[in-house]
Amino acid sequence: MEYSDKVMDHFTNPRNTGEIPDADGTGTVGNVKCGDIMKMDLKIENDIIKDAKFKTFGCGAAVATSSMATELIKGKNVDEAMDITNKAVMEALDGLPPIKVHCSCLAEEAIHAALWDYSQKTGRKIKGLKKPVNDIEELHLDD
Amino acid sequence: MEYSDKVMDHFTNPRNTGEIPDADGTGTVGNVKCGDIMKMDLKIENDIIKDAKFKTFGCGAAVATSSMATELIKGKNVDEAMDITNKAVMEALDGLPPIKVHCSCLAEEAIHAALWDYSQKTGRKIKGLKKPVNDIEELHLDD
Amino acid sequence: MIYLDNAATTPVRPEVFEEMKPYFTEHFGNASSIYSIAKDSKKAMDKARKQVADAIGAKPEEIFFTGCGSESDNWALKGTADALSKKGKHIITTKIEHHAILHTAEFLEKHGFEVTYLDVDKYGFINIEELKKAIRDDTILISVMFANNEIGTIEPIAEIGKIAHERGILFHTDAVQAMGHVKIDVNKMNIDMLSISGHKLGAQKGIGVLYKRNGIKISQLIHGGAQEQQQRAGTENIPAIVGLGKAAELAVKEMDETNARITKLRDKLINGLLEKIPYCSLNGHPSKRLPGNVNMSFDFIEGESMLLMLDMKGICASSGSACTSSSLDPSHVLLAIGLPHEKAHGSLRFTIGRENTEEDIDYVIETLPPIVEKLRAMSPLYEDFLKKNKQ
Amino acid sequence: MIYLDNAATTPVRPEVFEEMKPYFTEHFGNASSIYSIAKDSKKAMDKARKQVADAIGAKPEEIFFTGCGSESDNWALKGTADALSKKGKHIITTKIEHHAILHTAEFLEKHGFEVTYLDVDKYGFINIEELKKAIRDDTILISVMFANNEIGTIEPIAEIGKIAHERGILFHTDAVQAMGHVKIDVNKMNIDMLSISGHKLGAQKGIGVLYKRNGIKISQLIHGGAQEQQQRAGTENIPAIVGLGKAAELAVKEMDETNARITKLRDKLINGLLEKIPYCSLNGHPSKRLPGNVNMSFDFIEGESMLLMLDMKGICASSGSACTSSSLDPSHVLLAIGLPHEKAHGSLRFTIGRENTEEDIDYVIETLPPIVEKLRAMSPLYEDFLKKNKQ
Ligand SMILES: Cc1ncc(COP(=O)(O)O)c(C=O)c1O
Ligand SMILES: Cc1ncc(COP(=O)(O)O)c(C=O)c1O
Repeated sequence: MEYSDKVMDHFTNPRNTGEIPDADGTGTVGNVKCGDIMKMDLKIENDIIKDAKFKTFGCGAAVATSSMATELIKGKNVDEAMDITNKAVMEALDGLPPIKVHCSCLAEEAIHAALWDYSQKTGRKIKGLKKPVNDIEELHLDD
Repeated sequence: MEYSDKVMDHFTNPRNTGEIPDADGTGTVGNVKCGDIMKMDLKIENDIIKDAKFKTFGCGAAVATSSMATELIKGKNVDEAMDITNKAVMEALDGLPPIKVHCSCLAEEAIHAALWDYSQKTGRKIKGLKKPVNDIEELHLDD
Repeated sequence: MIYLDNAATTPVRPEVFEEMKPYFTEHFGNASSIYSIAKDSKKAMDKARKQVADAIGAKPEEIFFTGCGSESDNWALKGTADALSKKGKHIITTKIEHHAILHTAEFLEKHGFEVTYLDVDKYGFINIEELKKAIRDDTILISVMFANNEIGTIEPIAEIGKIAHERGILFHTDAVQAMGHVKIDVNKMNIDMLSISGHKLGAQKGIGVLYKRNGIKISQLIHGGAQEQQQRAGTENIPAIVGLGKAAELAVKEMDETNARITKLRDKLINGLLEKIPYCSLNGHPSKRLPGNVNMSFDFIEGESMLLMLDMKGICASSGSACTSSSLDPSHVLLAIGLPHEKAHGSLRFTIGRENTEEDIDYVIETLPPIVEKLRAMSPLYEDFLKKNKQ
Repeated sequence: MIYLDNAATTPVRPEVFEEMKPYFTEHFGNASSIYSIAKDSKKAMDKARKQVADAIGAKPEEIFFTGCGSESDNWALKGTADALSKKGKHIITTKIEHHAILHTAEFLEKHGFEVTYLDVDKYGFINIEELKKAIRDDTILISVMFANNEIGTIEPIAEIGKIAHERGILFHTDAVQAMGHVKIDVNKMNIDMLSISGHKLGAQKGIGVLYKRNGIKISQLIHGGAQEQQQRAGTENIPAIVGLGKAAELAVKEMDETNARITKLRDKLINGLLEKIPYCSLNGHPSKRLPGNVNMSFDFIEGESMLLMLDMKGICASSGSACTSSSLDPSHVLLAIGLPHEKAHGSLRFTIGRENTEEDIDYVIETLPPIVEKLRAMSPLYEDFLKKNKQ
């Protein structure tokens, strides 16, 4: 496994872990079968993403992409947040090993899920945002 | 190839190589396809094998078995010569590697071929001796 | 650096490397040649063959050197299938085999063979009654691994061998993980074929053995020259063979002592972690497991993350998470013993070797709990669990 | 000790062994693991893969490490046959291939494939027109060796590759003897698959390579773990791989210089023996042969006898006589170039390597004639010949 220094940095010192109790948007994506679950909370004021926090169950890349995604999203307005694609996250991390690319997709999905939640709650339409297929209401663990 | 010291001795210093110009019995066995040809000359006086000489085209074991066979046969009478079987030659050489056993058979056949020739020429019947299938009148080389 | 991944591979033992050294640059003769320097190679190889044979109660001519443990497994299965396909096309194996068996079995399925993959219980044991039921008139081979590479479970090999032989069926066992760590007697255990890999017991990578009982004829896998009694072609890898012979001899000679020591370390590690870390559990059987194997699941967190953090603290281990496989599924072995996916993803394997000390174990017991804690603090699963527990 | 059997095997070059050494006991990590010590292994392997790729003009991802040259040959043939059997069941090869090809082809014949074995001329060359004629609509593979291991003949590989590609047929070449001695460019020569064996060029025994052009899909031979891009299972033999990389690099770097020197020694030996010994002849082509290969027939006498006597004088060579094979037939290669049996039995092969000197050659030229004389003196064939000549 060849992780870039950036990935290792964000894995070792993940930014913005935790929860936002009064989050304006929250999304959880992934599934336990594949071993990755990301939950993202957003605090949004005046259309600006003031804060973002995540919790992630997953590998080093999953943690690092979550961390980077929250860093990238903070300070953006809601529409700009849509620019934070999996590609953008990957580039910001100086790349990912091929079999870890799906983690960056998950980070994008987590953003979308949180924005969708915000959009549902506030009625604020976000261009290009679709209902995320992967959003999970509850963590469906195997028993 | 694990040859015994005896085999190596008889290969390095083969006894009784050469021809007997006025041989009383001569036999040549083997074939070039298999890479072994043995020619054996016997000098027989009063039913006693006074001298034996050989020429051999073949591997180390072929040379050593020819050499040992001539040693064993000298001094024997014609009937006793039939006791010099491939097994006797092999034992006298402290054994042969499995894939070389056929060389000792060739030595036995060479003895039989020479004795058959003697028997044909003199009318002396030799108990247990059959016309050797392998005797070759002329060396049939591939062209 | 604390190396606790001895089931993945071991260093070549210094004593073993010493034995190997002359055969690289000096006594390099091709063992098939007739000149005298080749005899050195031949003799060294004969000695190694005997050392390996002695280690498992076999005869030297029943030992065939191969290019790795995977090749031995492939040969046993494909060779038997090809040789006995007229007799039958049914093979029995288990769900917890190494991929060298499983993927080979799947290949054979594509070529008209039927394979029964036996289930295992929560410890990883096959069920003998199920095995008996699975046997059909056209069953040509039973292949059950001696000890599992992930959870260390030691299967009831002698019993399986007995059943196979009562029914006139060939019995192969992948002993790659067992060799050198568990007593093996191919005769008492009714084993017809057995796979070994050098690098799991202090010999080189890229050398394996297939033990094949006298009289058993299977098709060749590697055709060519007349090496290995004309049954496995390829110029013999003398240094690696010499090393494997030595390693096998040493392993068996030292087995009782080494196992006693390593078992103690293993149990100390298991108990230390169970004690210090909540929500974790042992995978595999508490005692019927390889002396050096520790496999545990840590709830709510994922294996690779733990590995990376352990690595930063100088500890090498491995996990049953899917992180390095291109399928995203976690270990098929952990799923087969009934673990839910998230527990399978959250597993770690520590495999203790000859060189590990009690200090190593203490260090792991001390180092892992804060790692687990840190990862749980950022786990949505743990958050969820805590919330539900509060309710 | 004068070693003149470098086509059988070579010593590991000291420079190569030096590179290998750290990977036995120190950097022993399993290349598939995620912790940092495994990265050493991974990096070393990547470097070696590139070294091998560069040596033949390939890309690193087209290099697959195997357990020996024979495995590479088996994989190329069986893997292609299995993958393309729906497309066709006809394979073309030659009568002078190594047994790793021939016996594999025979195995495939038993499994429903048809194989055309091309004849060769007196030098060992295949006939291009015959090749063209042999191609059928259901031909899936052409496998022609790059250079012959017995008589050193170098086949017109680029031309064969061109024809294969014009007809859309895969082209494999066994380059075990050519690698490091002849310039190879897989692209210019239209080679799709190519076999290499480490121990023929100063690396370890038990390591091989199959070069496989990007995009070509053949079935796996060794199933199991995900190593080698999931196409060849088995824990990677890092030290041997590192050594092969180094050996390949060195061989190519030094090729011009080494070949010039060795070719001179070769021609000196050929001419010296032809001059000194009556009734002997060169086998193979005088110039289109491997730089180090000398193969000659000595009439009226047999190869093993010569070898034993050479060995006593400290010279290691080999022969095409049947002495060590369990069939009693002499070399199939010598028969294929039209030698009568007794000449085939009476052949010697000297293969000159990097370490041989002019003194070695002088010594052979001096030592062999009396041996030939001694053996002829006791040969019934020579006696017969002399008698007939007198008449
Ligand atoms: C032409 C050729 N092909 C294949 C092989 C087989 O190589 P290995 O001994 O590494 O299996 C050899 C040498 O033995 C050879 O000379
Ligand atoms: C149980 C088992 N079988 C087979 C193998 C394959 O051995 P090798 O890597 O030598 O091919 C391994 C190890 O990788 C193993 O643990």
